[in-house]
Amino acid sequence: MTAASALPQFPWLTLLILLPLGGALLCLLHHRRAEECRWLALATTAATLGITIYLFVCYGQGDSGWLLYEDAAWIPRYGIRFTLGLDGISLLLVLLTAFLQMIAVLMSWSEKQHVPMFFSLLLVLEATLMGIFLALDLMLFFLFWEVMLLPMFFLISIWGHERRHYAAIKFFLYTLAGSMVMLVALIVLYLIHGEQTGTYTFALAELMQTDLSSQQEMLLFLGFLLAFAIKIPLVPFHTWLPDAHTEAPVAGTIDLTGLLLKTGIYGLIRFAFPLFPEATRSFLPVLGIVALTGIFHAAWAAYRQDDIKRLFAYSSISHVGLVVLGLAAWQLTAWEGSILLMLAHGISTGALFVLIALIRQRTGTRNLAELGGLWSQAPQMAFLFLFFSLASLGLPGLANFAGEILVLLGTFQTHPVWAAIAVIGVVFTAAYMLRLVQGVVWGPVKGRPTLPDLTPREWLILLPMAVLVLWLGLYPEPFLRPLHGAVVNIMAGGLP
Amino acid sequence: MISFGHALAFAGALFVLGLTCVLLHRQILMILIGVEIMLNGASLVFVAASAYWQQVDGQVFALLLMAITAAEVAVALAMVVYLWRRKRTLVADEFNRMRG
Amino acid sequence: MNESLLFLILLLPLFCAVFNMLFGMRLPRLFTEVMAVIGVAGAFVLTLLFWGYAEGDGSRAVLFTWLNSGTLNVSFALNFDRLAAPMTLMVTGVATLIHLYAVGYMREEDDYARFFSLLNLFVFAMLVIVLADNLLVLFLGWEGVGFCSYGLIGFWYRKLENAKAGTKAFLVTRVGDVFLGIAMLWLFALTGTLSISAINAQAALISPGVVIVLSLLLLLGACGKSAQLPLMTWLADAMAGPTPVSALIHAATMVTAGVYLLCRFFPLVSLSAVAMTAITAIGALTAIYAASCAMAQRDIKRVLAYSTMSQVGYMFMAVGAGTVAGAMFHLLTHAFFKAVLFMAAGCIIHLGGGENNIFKMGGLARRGPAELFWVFLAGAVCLAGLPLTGGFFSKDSILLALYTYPDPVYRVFWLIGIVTALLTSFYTFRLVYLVFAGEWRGSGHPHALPLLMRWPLWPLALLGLAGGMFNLPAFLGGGEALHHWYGTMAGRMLTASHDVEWMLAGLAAAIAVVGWFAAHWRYRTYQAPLENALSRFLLSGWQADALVDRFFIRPFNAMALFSWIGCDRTLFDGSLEGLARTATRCGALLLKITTGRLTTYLSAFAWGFLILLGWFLLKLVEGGGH
Amino acid sequence: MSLPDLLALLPILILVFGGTVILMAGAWYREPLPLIAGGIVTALLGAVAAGLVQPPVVEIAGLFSAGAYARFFTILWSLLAAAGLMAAARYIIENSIGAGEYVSLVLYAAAGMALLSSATHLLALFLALETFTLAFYILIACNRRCTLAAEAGIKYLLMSAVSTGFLAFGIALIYASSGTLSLPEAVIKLSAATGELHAWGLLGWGMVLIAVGFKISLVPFHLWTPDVYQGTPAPVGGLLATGSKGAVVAVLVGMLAVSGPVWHGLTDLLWLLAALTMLVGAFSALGQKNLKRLLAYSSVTHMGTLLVGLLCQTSAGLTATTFYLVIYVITSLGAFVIIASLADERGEPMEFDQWRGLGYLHPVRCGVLALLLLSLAGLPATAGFMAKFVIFEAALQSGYLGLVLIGVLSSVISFAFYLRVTMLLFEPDESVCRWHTGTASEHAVIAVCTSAVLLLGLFPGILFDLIGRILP
Repeated sequence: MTAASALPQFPWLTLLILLPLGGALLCLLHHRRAEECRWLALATTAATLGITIYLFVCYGQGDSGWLLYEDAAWIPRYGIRFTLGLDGISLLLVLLTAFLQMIAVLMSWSEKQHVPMFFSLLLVLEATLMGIFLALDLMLFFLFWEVMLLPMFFLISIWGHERRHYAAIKFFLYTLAGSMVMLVALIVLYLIHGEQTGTYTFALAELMQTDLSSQQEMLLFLGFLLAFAIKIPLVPFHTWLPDAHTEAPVAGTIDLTGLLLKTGIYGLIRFAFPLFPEATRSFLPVLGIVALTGIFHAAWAAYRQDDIKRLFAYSSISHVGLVVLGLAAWQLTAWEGSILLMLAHGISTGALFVLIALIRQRTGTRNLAELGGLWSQAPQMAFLFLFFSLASLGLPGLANFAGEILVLLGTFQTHPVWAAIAVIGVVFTAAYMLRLVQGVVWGPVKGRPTLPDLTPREWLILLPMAVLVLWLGLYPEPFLRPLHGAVVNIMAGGLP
Repeated sequence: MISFGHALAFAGALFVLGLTCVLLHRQILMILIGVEIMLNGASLVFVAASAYWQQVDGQVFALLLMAITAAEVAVALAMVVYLWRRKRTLVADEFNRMRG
Repeated sequence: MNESLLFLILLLPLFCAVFNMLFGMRLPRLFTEVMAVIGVAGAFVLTLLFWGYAEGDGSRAVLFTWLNSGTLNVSFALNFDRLAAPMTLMVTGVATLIHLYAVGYMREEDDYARFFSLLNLFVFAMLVIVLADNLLVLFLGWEGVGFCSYGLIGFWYRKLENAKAGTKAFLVTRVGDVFLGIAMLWLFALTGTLSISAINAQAALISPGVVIVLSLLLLLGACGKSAQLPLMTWLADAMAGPTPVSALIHAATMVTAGVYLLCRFFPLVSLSAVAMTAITAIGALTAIYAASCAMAQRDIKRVLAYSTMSQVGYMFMAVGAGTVAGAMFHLLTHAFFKAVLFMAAGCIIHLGGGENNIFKMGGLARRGPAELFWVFLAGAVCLAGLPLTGGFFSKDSILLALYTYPDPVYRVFWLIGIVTALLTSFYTFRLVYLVFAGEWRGSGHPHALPLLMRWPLWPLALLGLAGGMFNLPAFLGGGEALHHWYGTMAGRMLTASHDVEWMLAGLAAAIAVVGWFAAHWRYRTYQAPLENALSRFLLSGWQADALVDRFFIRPFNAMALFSWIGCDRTLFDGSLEGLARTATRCGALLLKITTGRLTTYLSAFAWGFLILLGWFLLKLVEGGGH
Repeated sequence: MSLPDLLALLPILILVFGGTVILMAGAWYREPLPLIAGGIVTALLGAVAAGLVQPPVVEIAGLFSAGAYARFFTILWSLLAAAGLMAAARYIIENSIGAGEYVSLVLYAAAGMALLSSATHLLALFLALETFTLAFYILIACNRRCTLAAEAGIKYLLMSAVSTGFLAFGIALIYASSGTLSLPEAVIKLSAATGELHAWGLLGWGMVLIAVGFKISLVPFHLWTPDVYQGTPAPVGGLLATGSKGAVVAVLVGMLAVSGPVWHGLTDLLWLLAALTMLVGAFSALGQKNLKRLLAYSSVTHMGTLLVGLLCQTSAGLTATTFYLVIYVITSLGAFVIIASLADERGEPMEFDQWRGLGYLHPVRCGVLALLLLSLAGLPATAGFMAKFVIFEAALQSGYLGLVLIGVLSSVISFAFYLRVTMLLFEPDESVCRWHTGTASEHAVIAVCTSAVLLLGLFPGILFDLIGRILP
């Protein structure tokens, strides 16, 4: 594993983590002046986005190997090092994080309750997410993995809606239980590696060299998989997601769908698969079938939802099921499709949640029965709602379709039956999305005849997302290029 | 000469007696007396052991044990007086305002 | 002009659609309407200009790479060849006339920007299907068309039934798209490419069994879009949309996309006899089914919708009988006279003040403008297939193809074709008599017809009547121009002895006349709609909707409820909350031990001592053991 | 007691004589502040002495060791005493408790703890243990106005009297079976001896274990903990929760460090105790409605985890236990001092509905309390996680997978009830009333504790090297 470049270059990655943390600290210090906190948070997220775009522009050529690599000793006694690495996959996810975080800040502009604390928590969340997508030392990854839960927990429990306490505690404990099991598996792996090679370290590269008996490897793999399965979420472990979604404030929901689900999948790609190659190979069929049931189960459950936020929670589970199906197919196109779909889903569902929040602010309700006739009340908002619903429906030419078709084409090469069944899933997705659109946009006007349409600030939020959805749908090439090198390496079991 | 086993058995019996006295009685004073008996049992074992091993450590320990027991009793009785003045009762179970 | 300008045909309607969508409401109404018409007329003119490029094996134009991952490398590519050119011409031509008509029809509508942008977007999507070079771009057009029809059917969204009809259309076509999607995935897995010409070239290499399944998948995909059995329930309800929409989408263009798809993949499909018979069977069954339903309809647009379904069934039979030229010939002529019929129906509804029920019309020949009657009659005559009309020649060539097909079973399909022709002419003239003959049975007084709603009908009516010239059969001295135009892609050459051809032509003509007389005998004097079980059965389209509801929608609802309440709420959540409850309950149990009384604490001490003694004795025994 | 011995005992002598001087001064000079200040200075002086003075001789009269290990803990306990006094300053003044007695008792307790940590002889162990227990008897019930304190006092007194009985009898049996009172030899003899004497020795160690079990509140003997913590005033509670438990664990770690893995006979009993303690502590804390009782049960769980560390008997295990101990001491002290700083004439905020929504009136302290509680639970980036990780790593190394899984379960449950408290703090509630703003000294102690928790959470290397050096 060669360091990207000999001369110590500017520590971009550490900056990516420390900048939001610094912003969070400043927000806390300015707790007197709420207005200032807003601008401070916006400035921090904008700066972070700027950096990620710069990294994307000058490192996005898809050459394999670490695009950026930073390493420093942290706790030498236990071989824990502060190592950060950026490759194609994490570059895209970091970009998505920075973008969605800025949207989250913009969306919480009108937040009145304890503003400094809110924005500092958001920025801490951004820092931890960056940490997860960049960490290469397993202990550093675990640290960011658990600390990520805290800001989200507070966001849900303090600024959430009616059943926020239940949802917050359920979210935290469910994910924590999984990650604790992962911690035990992590330590056992660390000890086995230490006994075999004498060097006790948590570095991903070394730990991949430990040769484990098949039974050991499967157990450890299941330990890791449990934590990631709860986070993704795969079907039996997904019941925390709808509650967390419906009760979280809009900024929290955007982060939850757009980013926290992706950390689970990223964990699978970066840590679970490379560390336990044989166990992964033998487990792929199970993963595929679980993903398939996830797609259908979530789509069917979504069809019966009345609360539109809960409906989108189930829709996220269904989309993520398709992503995991792509991974389970273990095929180059399917993998690149999965990662592209992750990106597309993050943006399209994020935009839809923004719109739901706007609708809730104006009509005061999220219940499908009380909504209707939005097109005549607020045509611009209705148009965008239709646009993003079509995107998440998988209409060709929009973001999700590009990802989905790549996943399906790739999966068909190795598992034709899975791909065929997944295509049938598309009909159910269409079923609940159209029911939603019909309930919200079309139909006779319920409630006030006209609603205040989108304000310039809201346009500033939604327009870039619409442009991105179109760009990803029609010309995803610049986003696929960084993936070519990274995906080939991971699937070959090595490390870039 | 009393064999070491007999001394131990006797001290053990003394200890168990003290323990039962502690467990059965309601009054704080009786519990304290029970504790004293247990401590005496312990010092008896010390003396017997020091005789058996022909060392003076056991006896030193027994003496210090008496000193410690005295100190403890002093503080305990002070506490008993303090409690009597406050609650006019010495039944141990009266003091159950903190529970759960 | 080089090939890449071909994209202009596509981009012009797209640009106008986006322009209307964004600035439609802010600009004066005329500007939007003009932009809309220019968008489509421009495409029409460009197609004419580029006609030369279609000769030979056509010309390909590539814009930029769309998806490039691993072995997959798909780009936005167009293929303007001999099959695509006439189709593009028809689509853009008919669309231009319908746009003009729509300007007049949607005079009072205030939400016109959305209408015209969606209409333009539809034409763009249809052109993408027609001109697509690879399956992915075709799929883009395919779903785009589905969305536009969803948007346009549910255009008057304030009435929830319209929105529901739109959703139903989108969902049923989506079911069809699933089959097309699976076929696409399979083809890519087999041939490693998505380009249609490459697939057709490698078609021979694919094993016969796979070819059959692939063709059936393509057939089901086509059925979804062309409203053939078993995915036909959405077309009747699609009439909820404005009439120009019905005219353009559900008569001329979208419903024929399925036929076009099969013609595009004809080299692949024609390899398997089983698939060909299946296509013919589906076409025949749908034709007879739709014709029978059309006889009992009361709404003028539903009659025409079922008639479209039946005529598209004919086109499927043509493809099944191996003659692409025959199918395309009927497709083109049908597009003209069905568009005329729909537009005329629009005028009739307009005159009747929005009344659709043909039993509440009548006597329009005298009440309305005379030319409306003649135009409608022209369309009706073509539809019924009276001799020398465009419809007659195109339908006759299909019947000839069925008759002369080597496989004996095609005679059965031929017979069904003849019976359907009879029913067709009957319901067509039933329509004519009920609407135009007798006295005005409706309420309200006739509105004046704006010029734009009358003028565009004539060109199409004439084209419908003179449609036969495109592909005049040999025995009448015709040059079969269309067949030669398609060349290799035209499919089987219909060779039959002259007397067989004369016999068939005579039979067809006789049937058309018989159908006319039957309608004349039945509807000369106004007869109230007969209310018996058969008519109700036919009216509801053989209870198709009820069947779909009982076998698909109700089980799906139950399944959805089970997966939400059953699995999520009780199973997963239940087990979690059960776990939490047991934890708190045994926590409370433990708290009962700390009773606050000192004696219990001391007894706990004693229990600890007992455990130690017990363990100690165990150790002693164990110690003594070894 | 030659001069070198005295020099070796210098820090403890400073504490004891300082305490006595302040006690005497207290009789004439009633003004509390100077006395408390004197007490703090003495404690700090003791810590400095322990730190700087290099004792010429390592062993003091065979009773105590003055090695690096003992000096480390002497520094820790004297700093703890200083912090305890700073935290108790306002409490003493407002409740008019005899400043002289309070300060001297705290200093004696500190001296007792330091002696216990450095004890290498059973007699020294017994004496040191008794000194600070006696000091705590009085400290717990020193506030005459508070009835709960008296109840807590009597409960603690009687329970520890019984445990002293067990301890004495245990040591007697050990002496009887091994003939020696020196700690390392007694332990080695335990594993070496066979036959009947071995049996008595085993029973002796078992009874010592019971006494230790009482002191660090292992499960069957933990029932006193919630009542005593609830009853005692927060400053004393801080000392009791950290000091008395810490010293006992320190002596066990010191003993094991010298003698090496020796507890073969007792391991399965210890395994049962550790598992039971962790689980019962966690489950009973779930249903709690009072913060101090919750802290008591959580300290029971932490002692269970410490026992897991002790059970490993490897150098990694001992380092882990020491690290965990230091972190636990700092975090618990911080938590109790925060409660003390909020106390006012209405007493201390204990019930959950007194805490609801307090985060908005006292944002900084409640934020810090939330951080400390989450560190107790084991949230990464705080020292608590590193401590738990190190213990789990040591336990897994010596193969106690079962215990680690129970540890994981108990830490998940502990997250549950800690989260409920943190959520409570920041739940908007109108009816909440403002508590005391706290004095500068309390804020200082809180600041030190929090920064230590965060610093050791992010850079635990510092403490690891220190422990590496002091453990033989």
